[in-house]
Amino acid sequence: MHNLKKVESISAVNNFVIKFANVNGSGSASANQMFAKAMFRMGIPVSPKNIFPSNIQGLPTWFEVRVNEDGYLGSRGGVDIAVAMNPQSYSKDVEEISPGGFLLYDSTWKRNFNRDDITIIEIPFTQLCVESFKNPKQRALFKNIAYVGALSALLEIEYKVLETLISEQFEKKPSLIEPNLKALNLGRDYVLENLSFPIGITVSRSDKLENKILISGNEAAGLGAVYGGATFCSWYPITPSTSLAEGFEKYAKKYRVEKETGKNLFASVQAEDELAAIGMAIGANWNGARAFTATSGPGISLMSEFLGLAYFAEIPLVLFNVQRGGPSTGMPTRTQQSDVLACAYASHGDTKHVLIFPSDPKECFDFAAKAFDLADQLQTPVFVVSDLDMGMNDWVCDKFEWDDKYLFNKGKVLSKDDLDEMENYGRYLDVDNDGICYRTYPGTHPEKGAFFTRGTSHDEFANYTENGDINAATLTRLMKKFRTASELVPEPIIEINGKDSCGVIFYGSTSPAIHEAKDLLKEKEINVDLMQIRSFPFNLDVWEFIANHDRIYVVEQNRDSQMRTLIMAEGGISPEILRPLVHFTGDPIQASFIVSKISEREVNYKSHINAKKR
Amino acid sequence: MHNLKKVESISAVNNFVIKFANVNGSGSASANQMFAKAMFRMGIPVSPKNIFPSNIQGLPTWFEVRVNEDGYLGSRGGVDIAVAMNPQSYSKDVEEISPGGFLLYDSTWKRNFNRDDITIIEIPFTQLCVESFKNPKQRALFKNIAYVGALSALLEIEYKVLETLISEQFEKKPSLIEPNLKALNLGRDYVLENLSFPIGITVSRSDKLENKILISGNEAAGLGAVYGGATFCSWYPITPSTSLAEGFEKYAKKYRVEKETGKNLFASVQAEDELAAIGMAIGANWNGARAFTATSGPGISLMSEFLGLAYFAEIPLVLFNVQRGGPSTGMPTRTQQSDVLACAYASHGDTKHVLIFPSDPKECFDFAAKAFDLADQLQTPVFVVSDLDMGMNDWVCDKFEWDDKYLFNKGKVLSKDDLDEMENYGRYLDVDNDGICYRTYPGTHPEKGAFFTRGTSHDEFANYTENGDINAATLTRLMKKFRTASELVPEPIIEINGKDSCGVIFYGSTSPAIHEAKDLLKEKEINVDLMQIRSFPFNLDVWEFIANHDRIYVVEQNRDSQMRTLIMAEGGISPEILRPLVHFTGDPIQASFIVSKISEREVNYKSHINAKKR
Amino acid sequence: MTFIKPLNHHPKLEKNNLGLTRRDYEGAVSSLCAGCGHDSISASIIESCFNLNIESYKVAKLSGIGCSSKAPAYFLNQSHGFNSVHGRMPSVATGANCANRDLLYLGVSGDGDSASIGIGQFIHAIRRQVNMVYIIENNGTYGLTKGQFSATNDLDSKNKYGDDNLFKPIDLATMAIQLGATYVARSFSGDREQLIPLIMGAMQHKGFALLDIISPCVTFNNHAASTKSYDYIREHNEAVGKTDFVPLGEEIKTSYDEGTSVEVNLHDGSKLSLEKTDKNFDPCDAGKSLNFMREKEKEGKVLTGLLYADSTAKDLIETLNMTETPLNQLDQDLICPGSKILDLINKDLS
Amino acid sequence: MTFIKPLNHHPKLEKNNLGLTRRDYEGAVSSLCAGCGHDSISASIIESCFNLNIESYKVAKLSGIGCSSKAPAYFLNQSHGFNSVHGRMPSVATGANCANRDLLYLGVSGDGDSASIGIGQFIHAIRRQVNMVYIIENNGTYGLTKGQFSATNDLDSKNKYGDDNLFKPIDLATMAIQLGATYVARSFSGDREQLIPLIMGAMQHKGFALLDIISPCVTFNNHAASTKSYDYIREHNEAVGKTDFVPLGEEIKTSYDEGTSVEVNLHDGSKLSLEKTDKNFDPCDAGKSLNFMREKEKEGKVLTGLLYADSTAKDLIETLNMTETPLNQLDQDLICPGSKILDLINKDLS
Ligand SMILES: Cc1ncc(C[n+]2csc(CCOP(=O)(O)OP(=O)(O)O)c2C)c(N)n1
Ligand SMILES: Cc1ncc(C[n+]2csc(CCOP(=O)(O)OP(=O)(O)O)c2C)c(N)n1
Ligand code: SF4
Ligand code: SF4
Ligand SMILES: [Mg+2]
Ligand SMILES: [Mg+2]
Repeated sequence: MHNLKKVESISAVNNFVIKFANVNGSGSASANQMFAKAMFRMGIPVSPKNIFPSNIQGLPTWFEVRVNEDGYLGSRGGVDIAVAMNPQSYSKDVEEISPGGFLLYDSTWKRNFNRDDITIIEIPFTQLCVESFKNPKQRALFKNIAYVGALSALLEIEYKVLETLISEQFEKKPSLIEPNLKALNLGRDYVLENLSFPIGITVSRSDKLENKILISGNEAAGLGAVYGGATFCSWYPITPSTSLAEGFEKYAKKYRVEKETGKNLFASVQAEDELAAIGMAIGANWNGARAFTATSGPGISLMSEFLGLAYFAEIPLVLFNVQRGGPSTGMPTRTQQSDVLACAYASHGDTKHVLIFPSDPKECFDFAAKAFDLADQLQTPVFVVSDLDMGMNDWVCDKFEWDDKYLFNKGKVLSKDDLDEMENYGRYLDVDNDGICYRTYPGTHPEKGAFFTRGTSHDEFANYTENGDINAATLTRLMKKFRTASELVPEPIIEINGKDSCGVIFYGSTSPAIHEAKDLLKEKEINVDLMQIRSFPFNLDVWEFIANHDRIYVVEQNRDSQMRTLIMAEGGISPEILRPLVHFTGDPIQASFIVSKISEREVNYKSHINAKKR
Repeated sequence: MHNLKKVESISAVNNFVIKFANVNGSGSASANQMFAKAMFRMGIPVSPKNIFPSNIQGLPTWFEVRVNEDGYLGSRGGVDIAVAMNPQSYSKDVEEISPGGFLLYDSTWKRNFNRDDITIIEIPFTQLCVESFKNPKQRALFKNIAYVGALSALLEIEYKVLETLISEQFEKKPSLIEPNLKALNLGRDYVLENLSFPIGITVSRSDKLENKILISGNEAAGLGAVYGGATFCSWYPITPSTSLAEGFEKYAKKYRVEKETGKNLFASVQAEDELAAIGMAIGANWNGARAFTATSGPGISLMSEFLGLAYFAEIPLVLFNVQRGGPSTGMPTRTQQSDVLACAYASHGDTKHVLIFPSDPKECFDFAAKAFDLADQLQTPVFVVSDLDMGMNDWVCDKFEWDDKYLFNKGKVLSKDDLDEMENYGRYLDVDNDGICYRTYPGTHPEKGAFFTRGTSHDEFANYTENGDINAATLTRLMKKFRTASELVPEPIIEINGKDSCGVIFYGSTSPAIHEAKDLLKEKEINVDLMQIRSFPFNLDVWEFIANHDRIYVVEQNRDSQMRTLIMAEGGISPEILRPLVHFTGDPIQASFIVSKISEREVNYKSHINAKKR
Repeated sequence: MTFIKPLNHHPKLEKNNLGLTRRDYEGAVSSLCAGCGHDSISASIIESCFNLNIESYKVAKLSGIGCSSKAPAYFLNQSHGFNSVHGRMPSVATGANCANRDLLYLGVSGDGDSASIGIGQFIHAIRRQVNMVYIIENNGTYGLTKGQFSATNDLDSKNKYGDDNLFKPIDLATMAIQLGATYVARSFSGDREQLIPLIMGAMQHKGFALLDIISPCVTFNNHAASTKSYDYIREHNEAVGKTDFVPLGEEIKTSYDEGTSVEVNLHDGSKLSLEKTDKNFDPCDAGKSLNFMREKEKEGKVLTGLLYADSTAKDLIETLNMTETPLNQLDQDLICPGSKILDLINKDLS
Repeated sequence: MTFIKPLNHHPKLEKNNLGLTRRDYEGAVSSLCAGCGHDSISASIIESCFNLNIESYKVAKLSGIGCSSKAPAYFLNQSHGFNSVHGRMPSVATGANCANRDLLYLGVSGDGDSASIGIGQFIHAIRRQVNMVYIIENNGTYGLTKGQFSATNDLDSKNKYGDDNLFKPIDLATMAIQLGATYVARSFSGDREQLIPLIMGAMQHKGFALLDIISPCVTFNNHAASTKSYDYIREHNEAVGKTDFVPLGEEIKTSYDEGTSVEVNLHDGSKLSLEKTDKNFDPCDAGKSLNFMREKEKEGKVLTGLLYADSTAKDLIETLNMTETPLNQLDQDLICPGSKILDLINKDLS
């Protein structure tokens, strides 16, 4: 802290963005996570985001943490503190720091950064570690813990919290606790002994996180699948969905093993590709197990043919699509919401699929479990559509809840007894006039209820037919089923904030940015009404909200305004009402972006209206 | 002709529907085709349609021929004459005959059909053939020629025409001419000797077919690909697109073999599946050959991933989608237009593809050739979207034309000399500000112009990047390219028929039914303006037509009004203006269906307007 | 023209141990071409199920797309069937198998379905050792799409229109042995005496059982220049020996010459007994078996019979250490950990 | 930590017959992990091209998706490259090959890319005998997605986290020989002396040449319980012999003991000469070769070297009877039949 400053240093409590710049594969992840978790443990809302390359080792990678007492946890933009541990990316990292901000770097190799408007904090981490550790691996690794230690002094992070985190982390390898603490203190003590502290940015214990947890959407969804009764998972590795299948496996291995025998009450198969992954899930669902697959963009494309089969043969299926940057292989480690149309209309021919859109890990958990009920009830594929930002980053969200009285809804499945009482079973008879027919599982009844499932046109008894009218009737019934679906899927969350407000439609991981934007807009005297869409098909509430607004911004993280297209196509909504507001760089959308776009257009709108009045 | 008739027999010249009911695999196809071709040779507009099962042998199959002096050649509905050769389907076949119509059947086994409102014509075909031919195969086969002979007498088909057709058909196996003629006369003479003839329905030489040909859309498209300079075809068998690839091969084998060496100036590879088929076509196009693949619904789904690659890496590609009944395996031998959305938005992420829609075999030929220019100019996949009805049935259309001065447009490709003159080549630099950049083929220049093609995000020099702004710029440029495309694709054909008329939008094989419907509606004093859409993206004429109408019926052969969705999504068109008019049984749409739907709604509309006025 | 040999004088209404007649194992009326090999295979499947006293409703029939893949509609009416998409039956079967370990899985596919579009799934189902009977009705052609060459068609064999096949065939039986399939046989649709015991053996086998059955397509691939025609196979067929199925408890009746007889134990205690025609052949030694097949191929023979069997291998269910109860029958309280555990998890996450 | 052996004392700036140095064959700076086997393979490719005096711009580099599939960016900067989609490089290469027969096609793939999602395309590219070099950088794992087992991973080998691999490996070299690939070798990224002549031989071979190269993943599959680690391969590697590449015109210098030496002729007249370590082995006899591989596998050895070669086979271009001029260079008047012929066609159709 020995620079002359032209600009005043930023001063803030529990409100800043810190960005760790590391080398991929250098073991920084757990130190960075410890920092984020420490904020959480101190009761301060925090949102860590991993900005990583599609690479395993050696390239720049960043961990950006926003700390915000008010609970605004979308990406904010700007960097108040940079912890620059990667000389490769120094120039970019240092440039990003806001005037008045702070730079912490490994001064074992001193540098001149040509910024006199920031505070540069020099700590010779490598040198410290070389002096303190013998093992070369540890020397490299513990630099990371050391900077967390340094930050604990600079920002006044409670030491106890970090200590506990370390002992929890190494509960099963207690021999590692001591060296980690040593590394922590190495950085901490260096600050305490050599630098002035705290800096202008500090943290202070808060109480904003009661009943909150910190978890990634993928892990939450994996756990939700366990709770929802999924017994079979088939998947193929692909970023950013891999950790969802792994999450399922992790919890299943823990809570789904028969105590007496050590045998598994589930199966998880890494398939040879996405076509096989969905095929297996379809086969298992057909046979009456709750089964799912998880994938990302390219997987959706490859699964298209099978999705049409499941739609037309009416086989339940749960599919998690954790979206990444498209098109094609695109940006595998960046976030987008650009598979909405690909999912909604997946497959050739007239097809429409049920989509549900969680907006945080809590909803990932809830919707994952719910998806299995929906799929069984509707006998059709149900997509849980999330994205990389919410899927792979830890988010603060409400604690998970489970009602032990709740019974799975397996939908219309006939038992042996049911069949015994029936005269005339037809797999595709619309007995209840809701478009949903009665299934039987293979092996149910020695004489009754068997049928032949097929993707070719079929009559009400599942027999092959080339009769056009019968086939048209089937297709029409499927539309009816889709209407039934609109009554079962999660309704939107609507927030009305005033008269004559403009509407804002959003979904998924855009949620935190929107809620912050709403408050910021209010400060500018722009009131917005919010509707968080949580499903397709849209239910009545959606249409009502739209009908009640003369202008609605549809905020999406894709280029082509895909949700807007869906709304227009399905609802016959006038396009002038629905105004696209899109962001598609692959970085999470920010409140400031939304605010600038909406306020600009609202100002135009109002001057236009006023001009009219005059 | 020995029935007492309650209803008067139909009486018509050159205006009827005749339906041949046969057994699949029994060799009736060539006899039936001969009948249709005879009409054509007599100068009478004719439209034969094969209604065949997804089966090889033994099931009922039909050949429906509409003969219409006025040139209305869409499916009409109703049967005036049934040639019932398949006892399996007697009941359905006989039921279909319009009152006053005629039934011709094989009276070797006599039947009572319980219809006294039609004329039943009995000819013991089997018996006649058994008596006249020894070889059991011939006995079965020649029944078919015999009924054509019978019809020649009953309907007054010129004998000479049939004779010529037979000698043309067996030009290369002249020994077969005589037995075929014998079979023809067998049926003919039986009528001449035993029955009263002609019946009320007859044909008479006309002059309506000058400059016309009779060909299927698939064969036309295969030929178009040859003319368009395609040198590589990779495909996987699937009904109804198989005959397109086979058509290409047939003509290529004929006109694309080096005389001196006997070597092929083309290659056609039957791939192991659709993913490989499109992959090969992409590889060949990347390497500078004009290459295509042909497929149908399930193939489109399977090709989705690769389509995204071609879109994003900007590789030309021509893809023929001959649509069949969906979803899933659906109705492989029936027609629909239900892959419009699947093609337009194929693949995950933000993607949009160029589609062109031929409406008859002439356009199949023209558009096939044009597609290669478009793909090369735009460096993107171009879909030629036709369907089973137009693809597999012979249609009357204008003769093909070719301008020998016309030069292929290979788009922006740099030669060695071009590169030598350049300072700074970047594969994705938008030099001309039209969204289209300059390609180089591998092997062009020893030092310059090489680049790395990839489906991951890339900068203007084709280098991998994870910079979100750069990637967003690429995606935005692709939108610009799509706008450029809208100026290059075939414009719509617009026909304005009066003031205050309602609009009708249609495309593809719906064309004949629409033109007939238009005239029929006119008789009801309903004027309609027509717009035949021939491409996506839509060009200005499309928007202008829409803007000039307050109500437009969008006539489609799918359930979900897919073209309407596209129009709304892309143009921001108010949904009330665009009124879905859909037909999706898998049978070709009929003028009468369109007339009834439009007139009903127009009557409502007008009474509504009048009510307002009053 | 029929190629279905009359069954060995069984009166049509004979009953099996379940009191069922052969009719009870039939399916819908076939819509395949008269004389199609696939129909004969269906008849042999029916016979095998009858003989094994199988309860139809405990069988799941799965297939892809093609004439062959239609066949499951023509037998076992009381079984659930699943006619999936082209080439993807193996994955559907794998998932179904995991969901309910108690059914018998009978997959039917064609050479187009399995050797081209589906070969990846075919290979990986073998690798995973899915417990199923996998029947390939191999006619060297794409029947349903009208006679294109398939990847099992022999080099230089011709199609109906006289064109040469330009590529070497893929031998799925060889591939299966190579990949570790634990029951591999080749047979001929027209040889029901050989085929039925092989099907029965496959049904009693635990693990992946492949039956590559040459099944002539009378419409598109039964001409003189085809190597998958009835005539060609009849002439070039060379059986590894005579196979008998010996039900559980029964003794092998015939005593063969020393060295010429092998017994293959099946999962339920029944056996296949094979009287070998060649001492060098050993269906329990994959290497030898592959060599023998290669030799016979060179001689221009189509080797049929049980080519390889290993009754000791683990199937997928075992490999995945799955519970005895079929997954689709697990009660909610066994598979939903409940609120108490969720509280613990919440604690871990805060 | 580097596993790249120093090249035999070549001064860095030595020039080849084209006047090019090794630097001229380099690519972008690798972003793979330090020590990754894939980088060594890139170095060997560079060396091979340098040795063969290859003009980079006449090479097309193709790949799928994975760490291995990124590798083509790290050599031959003057070559066009195509990083396609996961597992589908073979089809892209097939099409590219048909469009321009004059380039050298170099496909690079991973074991995930080729043995799982891409195995169908892999098989059919072999079956069609596409004239290309197909390199599998085989590390038994999915590097880019962080260490899942691939289908070439050995049974009971463990991943980084200690989990057992439950399934048997697919041996792509065996499969390729079985399917009729005409040049099949296995090697090890760390053994450049063996690898370089094998790559050179593959480049001069006409037809499908497979190089299955064990290429350890230092990050995810280089631990003690892995059978694809540097240590394991070093210990279990057994070469079929020493291979030398003998350029056109040069004579084979070393004279080996009788019966231990084989020469393999390459398309352009150059040769591979192999000093065999075992008399039973014969790289020109597929059957023997397969047996030998099977034997060594049983002994727990990883057999490396040239496993099979046949320089007489037709490649796809020949099979399809294609003209000598690359299709992408045919003039319009050769490929567009023109209006006169169209008139004839119109006549036929009316
Ligand atoms: C994805 C897809 N591609 C192509 C087809 C068309 N198709 C139907 S059956 C078939 C081939 C069947 O051949 P095979 O499996 O050998 O069965 P066979 O009819 O000879 O018994 C094909 C290509 C399809 N249904 N789906
Ligand atoms: C269709 C599709 N599925 C999944 C992925 C994710 N993915 C990227 S690389 C890879 C595996 C790579 O493994 P391998 O081919 O062995 O290459 P390595 O990284 O080990 O060299 C996978 C599954 C993808 N890119 N595309
Ligand atoms: S076409 Fe061939 S495979 Fe299909 S049913 Fe007929 S004979 Fe059998
Ligand atoms: S993860 Fe493995 S395969 Fe990928 S670059 Fe690193 S060492 Fe190589
Ligand atoms: Mg077949
Ligand atoms: Mg790998």
